[in-house]
Amino acid sequence: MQISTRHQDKATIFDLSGDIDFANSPELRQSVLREIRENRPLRVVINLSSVHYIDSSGVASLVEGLKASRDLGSRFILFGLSTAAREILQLSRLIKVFEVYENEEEALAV
Amino acid sequence: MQISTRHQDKATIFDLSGDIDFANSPELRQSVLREIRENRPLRVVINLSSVHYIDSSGVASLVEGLKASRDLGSRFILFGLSTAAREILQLSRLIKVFEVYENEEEALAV
Amino acid sequence: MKTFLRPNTSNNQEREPGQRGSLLLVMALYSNPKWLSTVRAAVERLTATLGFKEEHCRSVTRALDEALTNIVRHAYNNRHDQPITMYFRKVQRKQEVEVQYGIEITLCDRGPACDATKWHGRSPGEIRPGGLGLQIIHDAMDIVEFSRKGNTNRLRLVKYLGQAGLAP
Amino acid sequence: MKTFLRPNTSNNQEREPGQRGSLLLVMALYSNPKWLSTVRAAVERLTATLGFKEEHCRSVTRALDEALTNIVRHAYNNRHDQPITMYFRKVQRKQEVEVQYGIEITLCDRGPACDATKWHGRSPGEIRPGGLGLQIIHDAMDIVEFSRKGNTNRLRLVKYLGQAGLAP
Ligand SMILES: Nc1ncnc2c1ncn2[C@@H]1O[C@H](COP(=O)(O)OP(=O)(O)O)[C@@H](O)[C@H]1O
Ligand SMILES: Nc1ncnc2c1ncn2[C@@H]1O[C@H](COP(=O)(O)OP(=O)(O)O)[C@@H](O)[C@H]1O
Repeated sequence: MQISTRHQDKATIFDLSGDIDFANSPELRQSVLREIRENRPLRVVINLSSVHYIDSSGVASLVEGLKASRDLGSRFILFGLSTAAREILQLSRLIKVFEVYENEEEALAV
Repeated sequence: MQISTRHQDKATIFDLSGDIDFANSPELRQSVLREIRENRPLRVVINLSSVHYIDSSGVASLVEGLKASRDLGSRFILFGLSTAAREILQLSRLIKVFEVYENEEEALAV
Repeated sequence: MKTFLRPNTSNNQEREPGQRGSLLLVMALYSNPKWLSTVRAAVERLTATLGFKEEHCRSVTRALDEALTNIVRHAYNNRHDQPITMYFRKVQRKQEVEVQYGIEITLCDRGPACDATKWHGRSPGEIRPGGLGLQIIHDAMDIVEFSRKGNTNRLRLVKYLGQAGLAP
Repeated sequence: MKTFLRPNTSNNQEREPGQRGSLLLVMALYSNPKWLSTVRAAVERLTATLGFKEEHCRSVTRALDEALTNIVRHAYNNRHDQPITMYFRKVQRKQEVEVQYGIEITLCDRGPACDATKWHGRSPGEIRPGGLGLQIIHDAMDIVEFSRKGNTNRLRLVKYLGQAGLAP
């Protein structure tokens, strides 16, 4: 997995690529939490369009990001979910807990 | 690998998909040779755009198709090569032996 | 000295239906999460080759990934140098008149003995990190069975194909 | 009775550079070409994880696929029920001052003894089906070494990374 970060207005966009699994989810968790706590963006946007697979530890990292965002009054938004990513969020019944959009425009517009 | 066949004017188009390896190249060889010998199309067109990988036995099947076509005065044309397919034809120095085109329009037009 | 578990040395049950099933593949590796993606790639292809539909190739792959992660985290306490062996078998069962084929994956580790009846994940919908792995495994597989034999923990995962038979 | 070769039971050379290399993965399967795609999927991921660039992930995968196909065809004469075991190791060599890392893949089969010095492929550019496998293997790998020990044929394939080091 590769992580790179962009800032746009008051949003921070994380562009992720590759699979997210237990080999790299701790790194994802750390960079998302650090960004939220240090920069307090109004929205945190996770671009998953180049992510094929997410395991439960990746989902857990996203849940932690969501909670940290809520604590600071930021929004936490996902977009570009692959079939596999959608499936794991669905079967964990977390898909409705996150704000999920199709693409970057929607994620930044709404 | 899946094989399906279309006829268009005097051409037979083989739409292949999946990997071509020693598990299925004998089947490819057989259907190509049968078509050439039974229907004597003016051109035999192999659509490789959904083929990721070809091994040496797959290349051997294509060489047999080429030879059978030449014997009957037909043309034998490939299009839609993946990087992996291009690499094996290049390193076997066979890329120039085949007629290779980018896409179906070119393969049928020229 | 680190030791890989040995693949089964006997596969002579191939032609006895209802028996242990025929061995297709053994994979042995160490408990470093770095290798998870290699195992996923292999099992996603293997299940496709056996004729599972894409959705089930993905869910079986996910179950195996989660089961391996649990071994790394819980059986080996995040040590990365401990042995894990996986046995992939083709199995079958009689469902009324028809024979259903399936895949059996047995994961073996040398972690401490533990009481699997006490393992429990989260309740669905609960918003907390963690506790999702077991749910994913049970959701994907028809059989999930833990046992201990000697100093080896075995997790047996089985998924049968639906109506359509397994590709021969 | 069919027998799988046993994965190495010792991996205690992990920390001795220049030695045999540290074992990463063992895969054992039968000589049915149906399983080739599963092995390709695994090794393509494994090489990527080790830090090989895409082009070399593809060429090492291709070499392994061709070497397995040769075992099925030539060592086992197209029998589909014979054992093949693959050992994947991380190896290193000293090149002047820098240490180069690489992958070593050892393929083991129980086919009859044969004289590998007599194996030969086609000359490049020759238009005939067949004879391409060995060329592909030699083209992709830095070391290709055949040996026989007891009743086992071993083909050792090694590919080193270029300048950039292997991902840790
Ligand atoms: N292979 C295992 N060995 C030991 N304990 C396990 C194993 N798998 C699961 N468990 C136990 O079951 C619990 C629930 O597992 P899981 O649903 O995967 O969630 P998580 O791993 O995030 O806690 C774990 O916290 C652990 O106590
Ligand atoms: N593993 C092997 N065991 C026995 N003979 C082999 C093996 N690999 C290659 N050979 C011999 O080398 C020859 C050339 O192999 P190759 O270049 O792969 O082309 P092909 O397999 O199409 O003949 C084979 O025909 C065979 O005689």
